[in-house]
Amino acid sequence: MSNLLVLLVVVPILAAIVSAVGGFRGRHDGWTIATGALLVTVGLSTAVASTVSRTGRISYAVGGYVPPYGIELVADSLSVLLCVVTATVSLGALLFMRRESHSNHFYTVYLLLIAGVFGLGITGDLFTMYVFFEITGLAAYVLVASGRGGAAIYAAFKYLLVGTIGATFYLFGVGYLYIVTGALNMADIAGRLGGMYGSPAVIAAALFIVVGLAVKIPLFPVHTWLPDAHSKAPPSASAVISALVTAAAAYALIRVLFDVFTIEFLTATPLIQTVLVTLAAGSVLLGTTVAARQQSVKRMLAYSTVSQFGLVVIGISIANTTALTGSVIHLAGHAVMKAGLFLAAGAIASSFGATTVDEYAGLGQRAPILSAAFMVLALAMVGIPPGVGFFGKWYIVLGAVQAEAWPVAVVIFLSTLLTLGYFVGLLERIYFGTPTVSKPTAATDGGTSPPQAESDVDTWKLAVVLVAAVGAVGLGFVSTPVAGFLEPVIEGMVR
Amino acid sequence: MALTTAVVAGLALFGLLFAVVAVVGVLRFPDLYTRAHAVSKSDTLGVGLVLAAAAVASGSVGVTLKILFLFAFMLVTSPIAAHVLARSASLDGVEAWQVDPEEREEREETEDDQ
Amino acid sequence: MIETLTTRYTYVVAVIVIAIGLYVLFDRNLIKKIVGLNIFQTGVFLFFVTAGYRTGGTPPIASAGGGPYVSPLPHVLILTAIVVGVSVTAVSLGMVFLLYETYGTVQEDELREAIHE
Amino acid sequence: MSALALELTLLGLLVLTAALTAVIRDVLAATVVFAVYSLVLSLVWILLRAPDVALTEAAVGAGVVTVLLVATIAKTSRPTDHAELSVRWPSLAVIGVFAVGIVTTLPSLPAIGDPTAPIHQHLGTYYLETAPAETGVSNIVTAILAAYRAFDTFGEVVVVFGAGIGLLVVLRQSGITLQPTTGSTPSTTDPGLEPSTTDPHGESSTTDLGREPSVITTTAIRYIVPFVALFGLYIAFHGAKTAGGGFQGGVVVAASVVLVAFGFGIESTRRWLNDTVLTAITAGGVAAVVAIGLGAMALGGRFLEYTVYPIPKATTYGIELVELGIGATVTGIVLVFFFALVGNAETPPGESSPTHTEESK
Repeated sequence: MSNLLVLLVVVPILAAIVSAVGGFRGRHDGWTIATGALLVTVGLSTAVASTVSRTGRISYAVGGYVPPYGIELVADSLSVLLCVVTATVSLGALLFMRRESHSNHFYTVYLLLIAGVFGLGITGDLFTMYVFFEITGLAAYVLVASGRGGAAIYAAFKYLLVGTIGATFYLFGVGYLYIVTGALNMADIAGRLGGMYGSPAVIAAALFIVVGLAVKIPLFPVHTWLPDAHSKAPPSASAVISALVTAAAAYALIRVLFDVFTIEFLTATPLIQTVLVTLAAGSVLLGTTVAARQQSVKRMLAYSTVSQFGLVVIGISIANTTALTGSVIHLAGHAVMKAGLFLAAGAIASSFGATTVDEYAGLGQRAPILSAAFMVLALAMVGIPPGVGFFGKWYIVLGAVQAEAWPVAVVIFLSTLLTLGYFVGLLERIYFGTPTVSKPTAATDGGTSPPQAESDVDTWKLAVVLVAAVGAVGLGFVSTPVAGFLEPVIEGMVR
Repeated sequence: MALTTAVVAGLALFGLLFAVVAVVGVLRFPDLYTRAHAVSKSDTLGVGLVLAAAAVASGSVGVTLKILFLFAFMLVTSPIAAHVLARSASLDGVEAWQVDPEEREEREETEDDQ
Repeated sequence: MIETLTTRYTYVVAVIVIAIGLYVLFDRNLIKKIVGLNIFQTGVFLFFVTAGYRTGGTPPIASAGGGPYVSPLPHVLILTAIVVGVSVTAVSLGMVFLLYETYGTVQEDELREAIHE
Repeated sequence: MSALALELTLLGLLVLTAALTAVIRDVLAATVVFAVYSLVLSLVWILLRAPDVALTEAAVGAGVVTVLLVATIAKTSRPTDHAELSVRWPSLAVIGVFAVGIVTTLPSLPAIGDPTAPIHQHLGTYYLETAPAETGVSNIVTAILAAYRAFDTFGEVVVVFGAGIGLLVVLRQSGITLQPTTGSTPSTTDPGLEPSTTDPHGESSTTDLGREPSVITTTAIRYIVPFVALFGLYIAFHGAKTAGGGFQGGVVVAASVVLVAFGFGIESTRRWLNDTVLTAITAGGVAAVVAIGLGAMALGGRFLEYTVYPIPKATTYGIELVELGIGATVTGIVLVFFFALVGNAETPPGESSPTHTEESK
């Protein structure tokens, strides 16, 4: 039964190869191959989810070599949640691209990115995690570079440099752990780290891994690559990268901190938690303040990713059950909401040529359904119930209050207010703003004069954005059972 | 036993001498062609001697055979490499260095003044 | 301090190489940044393989009575990491080439100005 | 005693070449010094008893990276600022403090070479004792690479494959594809590389300066290439017994094809090695690894579980086949790197041949 686990990674890779061969032969069937593969992965991830919910943690020894001598793939409720979210969000972004013309090679890289995120989700070996970080990273750099214009290339180049430095720091930390314990399997290392919590080498390993992952998530102050990378990439690429790649990095941070170093190490060395809290608080405050001042909507969404993941890492650093559950739920909920927001912004940009806050003026009349979906997603992101954003933040604040971390609770409250500020400002512009009459008809990217009525918006794009909006609210209702589903694993991590 | 180490050391040192000569050549010579000429000398002979030293040091026939093949390969490729380098440079218009007549007179005058 | 130098000098060299790699990463020229990235990575690789070394050890190729072997696992990890590093370098060089074709420069400051126009 | 002296000189040389690369302003000179750095590093790997890593470093680190770097420098400008060497002290100070911080953690690590270190206990001893018997392969590094940790290697081949395709996606914007540029688009002016031949049957892939490749080079290459290719295949095939394997072998075989491109011109080589061959090699390699993995699953085993196959010594053959798949992919992708970066990019705007360095008279 647990064979499905490795298929989660192998199926997208196989589809990537088929699409690449098609690409070399000049065929343009990449989209259909990718959709087929992702439909299979949706099925696979739900099947694995049902098995995990029935039988708990699955372990799969690749190649038949019993871990720790072979590589072990692991699926517990945490990784399954990431896999299900990855499958659905990536399928949604793919359907969004139905009308756009991309080469087969583009879909090959897209599929490799998804395979990388799946790999990160199910690996139980620290070095395999490095390899899948490189697969995800490489695919993300290329997707950003496939955006239009030279600025996208430069953004991708900066992202490549910083991302590779982060991955190499992570490898350096894994090297320290390997030298001190002689093991690479996560559970194996955790078992052997027992007595060495005080040794400088283990603390250095933790710091390097935290720095490496902080670059990948990203956290303040190493987040500067994100706004350009996410705003310059094509809409469905920035949706997938902003939603999934960041979520996978935060998932990896949880997995390493709690499954490898374990809670005993975190309580023994408070330095790690203080470093994490300061970086995360910095991300939250900086993310929200800078996002409020952004003119381009995509850059505003990119900065909001930085602040939302600051919240997630705050939940991780508080490290009690409620806060950690909140982080995981927010990590998954953010993926759906942020992907929906980026796709909506992409649809608005391609159909109405509107990319800046001012150009969104009066969009409510011209595109009622699209703006309604954008509003639902924005309010969910701010944390208005019943959106899933509310439940994630609520659990994190509750955890902060339980842990009497008052400054952290204040930071969260402040950031929610600021987020409310700039999103409501945008919504007010959409519904009550008056479109500047002498709107230059030269649409920015590709569209002739921007069509006034909504009927010209691509049906696929509209449908996907609507599903994302419904999903953001639907997930809100389902978040309490999801918290129950996660409870045993998180309880095990944090006790 | 001391004899082989002496032979090995001798061969290696002699090979090293060629390498040093090549470096001096690269530093002293004025233009690309003379430098390429200097380096290719060390490639063939200098490396050959060091390889011979390695063969003697290893003592086993198998290794010596491999080293002979390696030397033959080096003997073919490094002069060709120098040729390709020089040829593409000349086609690219890198002029060779000459002592033009006026400069020679100036130099003679400066020598008279000292 | 002296004790570290005598028994762990290769680790110190690895850290120096990592520091030099990081330093070169701040260079203005994009291609030198990529060279710096490679140096930075090789510093970490040196760290791994040195850890696997064993005094008097022989290469991990099993032969009858082959004596104490060096630990083979770091070699496997670094083999993979080197080839991953080269793949990322090739993609980054493709980007540098494109940036030159669009903006005509490979200096970061000139590039930034050109992009802002 | 002399081994320590050799080790210290090599490590000193390593730091020296790295420092030189850092301070030299001229990017081409820095790249040359970086190539020397890679060669010294592969010597250090040999000293640390890591022949596989040394081979990879020499073939991939010094070979492919240096060729790609020089090709990119040839295609872009070389800023000729006058300062020979320059050091930025503030960033050096910051990084210096960071380095000292790391060095302070070194004492808590076991001493180098200490046999009782944890790295030699747990996994180290297990692989050394059981690998030859269980996998029937004497090169334990290849055994771990292609059997115990085959999933890492599978992920790693996917990275190489993704990089090749990714480079094509990135370069697609400037019209660079792998299709041979038939017709009159001028191929690149690569002063360093041999010009391409003018085709006898009239199709004038106009070479850069209409240069004829010298007969010396073409004949020499005609004799060398078979040996280089054979040597590459030897490394790939014999990876199970001696140092070597798919990656290293693949790069050497790719180098032999690059030699042909140098000798007989890039355009004609690409026409001979057109897309179908290139796709077959790259996709074929990765597909072979996936097929072996899925085949094992079809027979009831796990992904890449060789023992499930009903043939005798299944693991040994499995390892060798996976190594061959890797070799094929690496060969194909290195050629994609070469043709995409060095091959048919148009002449860069502005200077006609950018890398003229006036020889000071």
